[in-house]
Amino acid sequence: MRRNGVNHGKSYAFLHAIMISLFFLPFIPLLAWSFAQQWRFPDLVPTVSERAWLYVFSTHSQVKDAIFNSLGLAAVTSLLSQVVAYPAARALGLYVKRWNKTIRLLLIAPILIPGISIAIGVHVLFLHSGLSDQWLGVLLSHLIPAIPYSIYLLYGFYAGYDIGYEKQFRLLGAGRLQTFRLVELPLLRSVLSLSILFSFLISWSQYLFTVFIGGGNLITLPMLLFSTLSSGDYSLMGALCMVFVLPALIIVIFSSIGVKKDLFEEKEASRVDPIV
Amino acid sequence: MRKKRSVKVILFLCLVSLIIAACSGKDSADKGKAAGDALLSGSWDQALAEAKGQTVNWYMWGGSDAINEFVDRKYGSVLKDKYGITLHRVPLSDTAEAVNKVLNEKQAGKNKDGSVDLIWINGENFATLKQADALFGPFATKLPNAKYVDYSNPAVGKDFGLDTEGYESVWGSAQFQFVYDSERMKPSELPHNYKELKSWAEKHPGRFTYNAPPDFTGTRFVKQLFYELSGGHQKWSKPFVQQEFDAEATKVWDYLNEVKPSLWRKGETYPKTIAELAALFNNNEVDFAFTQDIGGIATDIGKGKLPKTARPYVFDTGTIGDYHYVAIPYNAAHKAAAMVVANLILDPKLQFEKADPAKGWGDGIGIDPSKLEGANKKLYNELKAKSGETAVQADVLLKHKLPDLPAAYTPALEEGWKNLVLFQK
Amino acid sequence: MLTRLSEPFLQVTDLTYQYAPAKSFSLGKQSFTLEKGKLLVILGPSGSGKSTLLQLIAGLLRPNEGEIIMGGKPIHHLPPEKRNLSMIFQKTYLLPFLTVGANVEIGLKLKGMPSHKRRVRSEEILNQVGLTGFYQRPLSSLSGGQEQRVALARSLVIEPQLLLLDEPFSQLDPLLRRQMGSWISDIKRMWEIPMIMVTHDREEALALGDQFLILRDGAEQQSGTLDNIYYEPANRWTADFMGIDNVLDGIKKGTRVTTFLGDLKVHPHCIRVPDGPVRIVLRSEWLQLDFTSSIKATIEGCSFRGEYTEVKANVNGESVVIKQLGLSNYERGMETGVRLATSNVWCLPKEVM
Amino acid sequence: MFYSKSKPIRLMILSGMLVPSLLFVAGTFFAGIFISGVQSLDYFPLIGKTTLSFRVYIELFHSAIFYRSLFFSLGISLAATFISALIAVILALWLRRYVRHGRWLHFLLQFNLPVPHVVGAIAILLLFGQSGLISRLTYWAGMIQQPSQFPVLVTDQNGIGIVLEYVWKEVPFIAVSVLSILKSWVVPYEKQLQLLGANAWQRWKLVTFPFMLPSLLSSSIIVFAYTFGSFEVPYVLGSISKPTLPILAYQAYLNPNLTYRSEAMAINIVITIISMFLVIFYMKWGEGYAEKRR
Repeated sequence: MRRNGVNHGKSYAFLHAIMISLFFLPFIPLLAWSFAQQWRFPDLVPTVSERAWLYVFSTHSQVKDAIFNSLGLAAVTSLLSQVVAYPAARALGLYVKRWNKTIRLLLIAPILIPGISIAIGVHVLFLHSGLSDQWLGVLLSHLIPAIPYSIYLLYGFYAGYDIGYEKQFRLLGAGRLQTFRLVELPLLRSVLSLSILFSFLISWSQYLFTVFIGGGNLITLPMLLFSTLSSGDYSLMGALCMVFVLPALIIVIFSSIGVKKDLFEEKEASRVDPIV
Repeated sequence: MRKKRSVKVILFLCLVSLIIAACSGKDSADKGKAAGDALLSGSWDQALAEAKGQTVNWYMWGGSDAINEFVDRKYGSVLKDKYGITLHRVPLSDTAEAVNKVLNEKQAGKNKDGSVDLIWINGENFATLKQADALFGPFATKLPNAKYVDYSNPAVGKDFGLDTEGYESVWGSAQFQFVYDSERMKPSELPHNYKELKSWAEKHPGRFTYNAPPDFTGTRFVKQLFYELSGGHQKWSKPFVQQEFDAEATKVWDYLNEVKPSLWRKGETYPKTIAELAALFNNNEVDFAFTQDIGGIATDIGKGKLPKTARPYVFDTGTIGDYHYVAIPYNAAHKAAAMVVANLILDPKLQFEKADPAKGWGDGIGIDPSKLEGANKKLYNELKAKSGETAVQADVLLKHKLPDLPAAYTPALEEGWKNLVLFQK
Repeated sequence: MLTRLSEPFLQVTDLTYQYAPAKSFSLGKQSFTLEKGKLLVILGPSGSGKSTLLQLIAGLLRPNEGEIIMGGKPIHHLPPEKRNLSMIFQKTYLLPFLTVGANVEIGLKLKGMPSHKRRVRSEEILNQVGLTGFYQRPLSSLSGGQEQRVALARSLVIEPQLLLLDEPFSQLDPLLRRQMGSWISDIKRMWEIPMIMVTHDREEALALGDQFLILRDGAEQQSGTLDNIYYEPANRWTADFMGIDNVLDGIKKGTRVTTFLGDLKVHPHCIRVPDGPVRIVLRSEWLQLDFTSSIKATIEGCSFRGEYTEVKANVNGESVVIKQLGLSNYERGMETGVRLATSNVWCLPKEVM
Repeated sequence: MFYSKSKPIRLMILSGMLVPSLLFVAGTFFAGIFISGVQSLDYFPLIGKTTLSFRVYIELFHSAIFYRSLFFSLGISLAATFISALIAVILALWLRRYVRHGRWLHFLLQFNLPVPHVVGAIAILLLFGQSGLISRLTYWAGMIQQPSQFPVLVTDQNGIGIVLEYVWKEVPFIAVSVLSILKSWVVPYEKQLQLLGANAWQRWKLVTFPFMLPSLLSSSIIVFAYTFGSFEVPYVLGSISKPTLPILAYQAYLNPNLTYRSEAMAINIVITIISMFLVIFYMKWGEGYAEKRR
């Protein structure tokens, strides 16, 4: 470990260059296309037009509805999954000793089972129970990966949680609710917000479930993106992609300035993403 | 603490819920049918009154933003302002998805309040639904604007050889055309049948490809080849016979496999959609694209999806043209409103706007010009005069128009192509 | 609250607790009483059930049987927050996102006291624990000892009727530990709060306790005053646990007992022990090296322990441990003598060993 | 939480905490898989099939296309996981030197974690396609004259485009989880070893690698499971002549011909079984280590 190496400056800059090109480069064509009128092969720069963006914001397009649907679904999904996941995670992390691992395996399995297998099976199930094509059905289907994910994150917190804080506060005269509000919630905050954000993102980027269960009645942003994909309108695709990554962008910025503790820094780091 | 019992209880509850979930929901009620019958026998005004305030879920292929925009903007606002109907367009990447959905609902016994109100449909998808008894109707001739349509013309009254019997109402017409770039190629160099196309492709390796079936135009490209190699469309207007089909189809597979090494990417893969093909053409990766728009390609040129010098043309051996329709599923929740939409889109003025590349997307009209009178007639003549070099002359198109194959051939060709061309090493 | 003097402030009767069957441990019937202004120390090795007992009193565990009466009222059915007691844990459990002041006054806040009054009370109590002017400080600026004092202040500010301490200082270094011990003594004296403290540290226990309860595997071994447990171990295990180094064989006859150290007088409380072979327990500080003594000994080794020297000597073929104040250095094999510095010895019947 | 309650009541509360989520997962997820399983055995009462048979599986296990898709999917996942893990470890080792001034680097590293895969796939398409941005740059650099001369990197036969997207997306994920271990656990052990005279390689072999292995393993299992089952990425970036297993299931399920339905369900069950193994591996290795460490 050469903490004070002489050539730090150079390799540091090099590292920067690599990381920037690795992680930002792919967004350049997306952004450029969103402002393109025509962009044929050898041209490095497109003829500029704001047509795609005008369409995105026009009152006739479905984009606005899709954004609202996606936002609404994602918000309700992320809140509901906390409501269901919180008690389960707490029980598993603090109280349930016997069968703990088996129960966790059952609860966490939907994270690692591919969406396509779940979506097809659940679609048939919902067809039979009349939940398909319903807002409720789509919501439930989004909860299928979101709840296990939240349990997974929150369980991680409770497995390392010192319940002494709660005991101490009960003895200082706090009731159950007061203990929750004054002690548990503030300690849980960073993990909880991570769980809220990521279950939001799970729902936000969900395509298969929405398309199968919703059957097209409920149009969300990913559905628009896929149908634009087949229409070959790259400009609109670029604009929709930019709209689509916006929450992700906000979250990352929020996480790197807003929260005192880095969202990804601790143990939770290994518990983020790939479902999204 | 004793957890064992609680765990057992939990697992038991889960099992129960599983069984309940698996068994529930087979209730079927046939009340929807009665309401539909009333709609068919009642007057149009009654239908209009019932439709008011309803939302129509129109499932349609969403692969063209020009179409999407026209539907949302034009139909959407007229429906809202004039009839109080909200149009909800549901984009699909394949119409089969909507067909699937209706069949799924029928299987699950959801016989009313279905989610699909209207489908943009034709060919084998219509055949599938009609044969499954999953369509509402006959409603087409009940529409006031049906007076502009000539259902006695077999090209309109029959869809892929199957009698529509009023279970679908016409919307427009289309015909397959090739698109080339007049800057890259002189008209004299163009191939005019599949035989010439093959030798052209072999002379220009990597410069030709077609979008993969089951994408609509891709299938159509293969069907035309099938006609040419089997000696014409006349002998195929009868019901599907496997042996006869197989005997002739072999030639198609041979042709396509022989031309494969000369195709773009050596035929290892194909563009998935007609839009992808257009993008390849636009980037000068291939020299041909396809279009279906009778009114020409001006719309796509205007959007920058095709070069300004792109021109359409047809093979001397002819290309397949047909009508496309809208149909209402038997369990549609908003049949009245769906009928209003089906009627509205037949309105001559809107038909002409749709056919105008500047306003619509150059789709062929679905109504019969000879049935038009007065102002409408005049508008039609104006439209006819408009078409420039970005469109093939209407009489040329008509002269080279071939009927489509009966519906049963489509899956056979698509399956055959997948197994014997695509996956063939 | 006025209680009749004859009735003790805290009365615990027949308290039992059974953990889940998988764990074999259970706390047997426990009973004791505690007067106002006294400190009861519950001593025992880890796993002896002392923490369980404390948690039962605190209300963090629900007893299977038995009752707890505090100030004349039964409290064993109440949730912890209704028992009007306070507890200090090993860890301080101060909330890291609050200031010192906010941490201290949180109990008052829970009771609904207005904020200006809270502040006055908290500053007052911070003064008393020697943390004047810390009200606004962030928690991260505190040292370990200061944190422990903040925790103490937080528990005291709600004026509990009983203060429970669960190995409160075990995470501190020895010097701070001693200091905190004297804080506790002062508070007990000034506030007259009865306290129950759990510890496995003998020295701390003996320094602070007024009353003692020694537990082993969930069962009471001995209870009583300082004198009781210091001089009069109830059995061999307690003797070991209390750090009695020398256990010698002897033959008791009446008020005398014969050992290799000679013929000794039996402690008056031990007269009831039947005659015959017994064990003599002898604290190492009651033995002294003395050249002039008639009991001859040979030095086997010695080591200096900071304040005293622990000497091992051989007397008549048996090993004994002797504590000598100050630093002394004896050669191995040196011949010397041993003198007994007590007039009588405590003996235990052989079968209880 | 419920100190003053008696045992039966506590048991009830505890069940109440667990039952909603278990019921939900059982009622949706497991019920869905159950139905897939039943339908894959050719059980369709609605169209009159009420006998169970392994017909579909037998057909499936004799289909060359199925095997090709299966091995293609497994190959893509394996390649994506391995390359991502490798790059991530190198990146993490490199990054740990800059822990002190690493705020901006961390921001960069986290940037694409929450970006949806579809967007990544489209971006790769527009970047690495034969007429994509990079191809255009090489044209201007005079290296190629027309798009077909640019190497085929997307919708290719070997799934390079798909792997590229996965690597782009998963490298930061693995790197972040490895980095958190490298920063917190390893340093004192490495110093200890250095004092014992171990050189850089020995330190890596004896301390650094074993320490990061559990978190590397668990995040790699997650990556493998995700890449194996992902539908969106191969849908955008895959060649139509080389479908992955999920794409095959999707196409079969969407076929209006119901005979394909049971095929879709059977593929589904194959995917589920393979993934279930991954879940078990994860619980066994990934989590086990994490708990021991705690």
